[in-house]
Amino acid sequence: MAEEKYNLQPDSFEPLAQDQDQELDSEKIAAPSLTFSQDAWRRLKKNKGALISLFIVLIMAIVSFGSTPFINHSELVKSNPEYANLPAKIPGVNINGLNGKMKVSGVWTDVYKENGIKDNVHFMLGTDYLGHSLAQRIIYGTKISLTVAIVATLFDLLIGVTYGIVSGWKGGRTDNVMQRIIEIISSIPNLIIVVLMLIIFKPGMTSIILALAISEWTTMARMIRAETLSLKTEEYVLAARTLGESTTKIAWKHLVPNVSSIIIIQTMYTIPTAIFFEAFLSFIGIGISAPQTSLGVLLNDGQKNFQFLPYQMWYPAIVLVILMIAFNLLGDGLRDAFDPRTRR
Amino acid sequence: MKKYLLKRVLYMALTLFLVATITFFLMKLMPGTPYSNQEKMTPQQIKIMNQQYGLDKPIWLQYVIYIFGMLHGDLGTSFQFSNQPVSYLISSRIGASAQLGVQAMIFGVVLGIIVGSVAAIYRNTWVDTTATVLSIIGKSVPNFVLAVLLQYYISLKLGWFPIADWGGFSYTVLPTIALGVGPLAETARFIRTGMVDVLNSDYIELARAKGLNKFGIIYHHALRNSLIPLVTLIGPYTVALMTGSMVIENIFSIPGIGEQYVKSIQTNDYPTIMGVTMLFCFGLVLIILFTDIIYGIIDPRIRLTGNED
Amino acid sequence: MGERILDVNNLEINFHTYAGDVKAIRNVSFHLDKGETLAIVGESGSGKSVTTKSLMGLLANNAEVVGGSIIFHGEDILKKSEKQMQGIRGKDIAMIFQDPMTSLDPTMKIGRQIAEPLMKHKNVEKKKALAQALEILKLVGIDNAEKRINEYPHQFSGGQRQRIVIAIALVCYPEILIADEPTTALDVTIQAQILDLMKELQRKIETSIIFITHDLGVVAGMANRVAVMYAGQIVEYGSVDEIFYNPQHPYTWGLLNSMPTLSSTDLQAIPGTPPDLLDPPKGDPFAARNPYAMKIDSEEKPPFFKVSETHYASTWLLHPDAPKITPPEEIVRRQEIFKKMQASAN
Amino acid sequence: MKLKKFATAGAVMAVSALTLAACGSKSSSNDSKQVLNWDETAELPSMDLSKATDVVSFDQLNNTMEGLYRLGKDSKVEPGLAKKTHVSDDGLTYTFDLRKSNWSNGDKLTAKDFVYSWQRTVDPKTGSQYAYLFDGVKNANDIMDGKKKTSELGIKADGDYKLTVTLDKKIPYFKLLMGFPVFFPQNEKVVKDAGSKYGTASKYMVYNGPFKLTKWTGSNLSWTATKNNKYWDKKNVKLDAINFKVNKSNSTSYNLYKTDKLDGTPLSSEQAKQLKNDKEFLTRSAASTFYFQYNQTQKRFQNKKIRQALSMAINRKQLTNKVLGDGSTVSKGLVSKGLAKNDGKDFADQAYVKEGVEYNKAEAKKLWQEGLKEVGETKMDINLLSDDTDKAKDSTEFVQSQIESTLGDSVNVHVQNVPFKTRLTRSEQGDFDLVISAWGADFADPISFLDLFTSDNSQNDGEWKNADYDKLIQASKTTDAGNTDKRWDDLVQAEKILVQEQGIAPLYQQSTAWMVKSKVKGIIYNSSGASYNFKNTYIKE
Repeated sequence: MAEEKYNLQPDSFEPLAQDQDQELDSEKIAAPSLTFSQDAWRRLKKNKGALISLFIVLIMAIVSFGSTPFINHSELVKSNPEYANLPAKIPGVNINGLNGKMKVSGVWTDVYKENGIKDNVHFMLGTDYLGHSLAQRIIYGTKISLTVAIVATLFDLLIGVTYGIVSGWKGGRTDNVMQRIIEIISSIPNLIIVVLMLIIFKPGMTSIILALAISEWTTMARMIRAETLSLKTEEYVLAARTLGESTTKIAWKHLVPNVSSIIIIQTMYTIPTAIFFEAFLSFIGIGISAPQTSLGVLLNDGQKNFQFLPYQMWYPAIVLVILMIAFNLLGDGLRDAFDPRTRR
Repeated sequence: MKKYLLKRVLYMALTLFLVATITFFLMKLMPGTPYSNQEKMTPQQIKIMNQQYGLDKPIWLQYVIYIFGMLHGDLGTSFQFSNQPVSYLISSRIGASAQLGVQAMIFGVVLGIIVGSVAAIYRNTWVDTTATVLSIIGKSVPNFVLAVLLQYYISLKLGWFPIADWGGFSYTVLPTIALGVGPLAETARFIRTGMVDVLNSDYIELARAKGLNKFGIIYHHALRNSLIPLVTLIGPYTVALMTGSMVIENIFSIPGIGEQYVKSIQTNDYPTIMGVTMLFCFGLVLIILFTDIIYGIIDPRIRLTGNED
Repeated sequence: MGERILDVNNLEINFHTYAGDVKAIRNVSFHLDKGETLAIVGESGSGKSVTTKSLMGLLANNAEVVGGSIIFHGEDILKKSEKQMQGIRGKDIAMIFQDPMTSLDPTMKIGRQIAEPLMKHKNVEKKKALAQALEILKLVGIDNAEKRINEYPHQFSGGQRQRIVIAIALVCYPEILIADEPTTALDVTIQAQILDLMKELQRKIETSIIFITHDLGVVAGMANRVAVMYAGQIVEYGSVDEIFYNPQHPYTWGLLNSMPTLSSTDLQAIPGTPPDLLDPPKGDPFAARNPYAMKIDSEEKPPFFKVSETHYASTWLLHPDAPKITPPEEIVRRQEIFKKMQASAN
Repeated sequence: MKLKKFATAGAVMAVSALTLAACGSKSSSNDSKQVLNWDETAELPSMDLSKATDVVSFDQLNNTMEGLYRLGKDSKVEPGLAKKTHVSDDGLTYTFDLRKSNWSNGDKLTAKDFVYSWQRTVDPKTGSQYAYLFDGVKNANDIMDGKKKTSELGIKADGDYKLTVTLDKKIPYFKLLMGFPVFFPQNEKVVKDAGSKYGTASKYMVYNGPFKLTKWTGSNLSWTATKNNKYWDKKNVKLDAINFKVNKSNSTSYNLYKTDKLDGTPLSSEQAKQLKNDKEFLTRSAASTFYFQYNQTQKRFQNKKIRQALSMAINRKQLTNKVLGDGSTVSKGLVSKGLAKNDGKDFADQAYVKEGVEYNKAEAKKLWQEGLKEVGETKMDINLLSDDTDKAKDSTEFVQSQIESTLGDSVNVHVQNVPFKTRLTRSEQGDFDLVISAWGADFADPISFLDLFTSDNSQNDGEWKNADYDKLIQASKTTDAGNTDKRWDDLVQAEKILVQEQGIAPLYQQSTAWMVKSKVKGIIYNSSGASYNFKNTYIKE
């Protein structure tokens, strides 16, 4: 190799000072150490889509549940048929479609004027067939949809997680029998379980929640079981067992925290499924009953009049789709955050 | 293999038997008789009718008769359609549903594979983002909303396809799309994730090291490996299609099973509800068995237990 | 040795990451002669695999070759298109991967996997390719090859799978075989078998081997020459004897020190961790871990100092002005052996 | 008939289109094929006239079969197979001279076909749910009860073309009944050959009416009625074919209508509201009334003031105009308007009791509070039972809203929308507080409605009991049966009592809104019984 010009100083070949040496030698770890959930949160924060989704879900939840004192039973049953089927009219906005005008047989017509409605009456998203404010209905419907989905999912969790942990933990014969039971249950289309239950019970929120919970828990149970099986052989669990901790305590202290990521992710995917299912049930006519409403009911009402009152379907559809997308993205984000391997 | 099959078929039979039993007794709990005008009929008429429908017998005997009848393919007589055996109602309508289901499945899966693969191959580019967003939207729009939109915009406004009714391929296009978009979105997401994993695997690296071109790698190695797990989704898809058919057939006036099921729910036609329930269950159980076998055949790593050859 | 078939000059490779450019390979040069085995040794992350992947044109998407050339048969591989590279990969330059458990396509019969390069490069039809695959399968020592050629990877043990991977690499009789830690994932007993197999095959099909390992112990029996890599750079290279018995670079000392030998009982690890290549130190990258570090080490990158015709090392310790230091005990012992060897050779 | 599907139950008559029909139709037919594309909202479940129970079946039977008479415009009796009718002085024996005619398979249609058909229907083994209409025909009830043989039914064939019917008691509306499909003839040979398959598909059927069915497989969603060339009056049948299509979604059928795939489609409430100014829009008012039944086995509903308050709380006008919007009108009473007239006076007008059906918020509140005190309650939870159709859901939602907002916090209404048959079963079992029931007349006589609320009638689900009412109904059937005016008065008085006492609370008379292409002329439409008659329908571009 060619000797190049180097800036050699007389003291260049002095040994490095010990402290300097020490400093160079020390391992530099840039990031502070994080717990598992902190780490997941950090990763989630990097995923913009998921973060926005989380934000949207929170906003929707806050708005819809926060509306409870304002949109109560007596508000819901109030009908104003004289205000029926008005399009959106937002004060100060003069865009066709949002200013009280609607296309009636191809011509933009001021529906408010036509129906002789006073100028100071505004409905942000228009009204439905009984003159309810559609905005109010959508907010309330979102609340009901979310309630149905969340409560159903919680039941789902309760059954699924318990079943999965018991099955995986006990193993052997118990596991075998429990797995066969799951196999049989999941061979019955869940729709059929739901429909049969709704035929028998009075239609309404409780029945839908129960029906959903009963038909949806098997996936959760399966995943939890698989995870429990692998956790069971982990050293810290073995250690806890040898130390003579009770099974319930082990399950609570070691298993549940470790399956929590699966639970959270699965929850994020179950909620939209439940919302969807509720919408579907409303379509075939066994959904939520009046005066309550849900996104599904609104959509179903809306689609019947799509030719004439397209906004009655579009608005709830947009809300539903945004909610679904948010939950899906959030679910994806959480999955990636909890399990960085899947992130590409 | 034989032993495995036998075991599976036994479980299948057990499942169906349980479902039949549960459904039967649930239906017996329900109010209502086959006669909508019962109040106007004389006791004698009702007695004779009950005899004809076998409703005069004790419930356990009715149950036994039902189960045995079912073994012979006899699902009883519809309450809603006088003198029509449920099996006939089902057989006369299953064709349309099956065709629609198969078409939607093919449409969804094939297109889903293409979209998913493209997204995986061009991952983290705009192609991938677009595909991902589209498939999430596809998953998020209820199929009945989609059906209404398609019917209104594609058929009524553009006149490209018939609005409703059944007969000829053109009638199936929109219902197929409406039904197939769910599976499409699901497949695309599934394939993308799977393919990304596969593309990052060592054996793809080895394939590249062999000097294979991109097409050869995707076709011979990546696709095959990411497709195999897709088989497990066929079961859930079947369920989704069954569910979907109920609303889609309704909107497009298609004489199918799903439409029949909704109708029988609305008219308390219990024999038909039971019949279709059993059919759905049977279909699903069969599909699950079928996919398990297929899975064993196409994935060399899985060998069905008891395989001697 | 024979003619020179590969010449790597001043190779520089960066990885673009969200945090910035990782300078994975910095100014790496080496060459390969026909029939010889060159071992590249270094810790994980030192850039061995990246170097070899650049030879194959298999760098990841976010990698960029910023400088240098790889001359193969008088042409610069780096300038070749993907299409041209496909013609070279597997045919002229083949590669054996680290983990035989995951390198084989689980859903394809192994016969087909072996035959694939033949069909691709030699336009051999499937039947004939499979026949040749069978031959090579026998060659790598798979028993009952006729039957097993139709089996799937999961039906083979780890050692057998690595034999199959080797078969795939050799089926086109490549000029260069790159073996990327081919024995790391295997049991020690199997390791020896595989190494023997490689030596034997090298003799049979006259291929050159670039042998990548972090395990100096493996190198002794395999390689003709050794290059030691550290932090994306080659810090010392020379013949096997020179590296083993007359090492000059403190890092090589460290490596040798941490290797079990018959005579030494206590193994010494090299303290510290390699530097962050996002922002490599200005001077000698090893300085931070070097007990013999001098002031200049933190300021200037050392040039290669020639030890012999074939032996170079990049450390300021070899500078004439550098103070004389005493290497670790083990190294002194080795250097004494080296002196004896040289004496007897003369 | 119990109203199964709000949309399809009959109606009085098409306002615009059909006036031309009966008269000058000859000039109309042009060269193009006369094909009508018509929407049905439900499958055709049976073509066995002994077993049919629903409007779709009756409509199809009415157009493919024919009895002694045919019901024309305004339920006027038009000639059918009876060429001449002779009624005995006591009104208990009818002798019909039949015209020569054939079945669609070429068989001769004789008086025996009537005998066979009637006997088959009343035979308890057949399980006819409409056999009760034979009540009054000699021995019919005993035969249905299994006490007498079918051959003892009061119908005899005298040769091929003479038919004698004997009655147990006078039936003032007997001729109207003969226009209802249950009384049509059946071809014994065909019935026996087909066995249990009779009436389950077009291939197992023969017809003697203006049209014959093809392409009906028993469960499909489209079928065709083609002109029957063996029909005796075929020269007056203009249409070559009617294509029926079942569409369960109103928006689908409207889309089809817009693209000319359908010539007529029923509309949902919302569609009707939007299209009410369209020139092809029309409403068809049915002889069917929707009303509250109070469960009067419960003490609280035995209180008249409670019942009145609930009834007065409902703004029926808003319900019909703004909520239903399909042309339905506020009921004047139980018997629908336009069903029956005497001396040019409509029954509904004569029996009108204003306070029984009016909306009076203040009075409702007052009565409610008084009623609450009387029954000793402070707050009521009321389950409102109804069907699960769209219109029923809209109505119940509105009714709930009206009751709660008018009567205030002291009432809570819970809506229960259930399938039709479930609603019937629960009504029958008394498993309800308040139910919205509907009844459509089987034939154009007030008794078809008023019969329901006698104390022992099984349709009287609320179990309202009133001795005077029972007496008046009884008188109309017995002592006053022969005296048209007296009978009329009895019935008017009965209804007044019913509404005054709020045995039930009539809500509205149902209408169906339709879009029918203006080129379609001459559809005959009746508010009761089998409503559609396409015999004289034609297309004029």
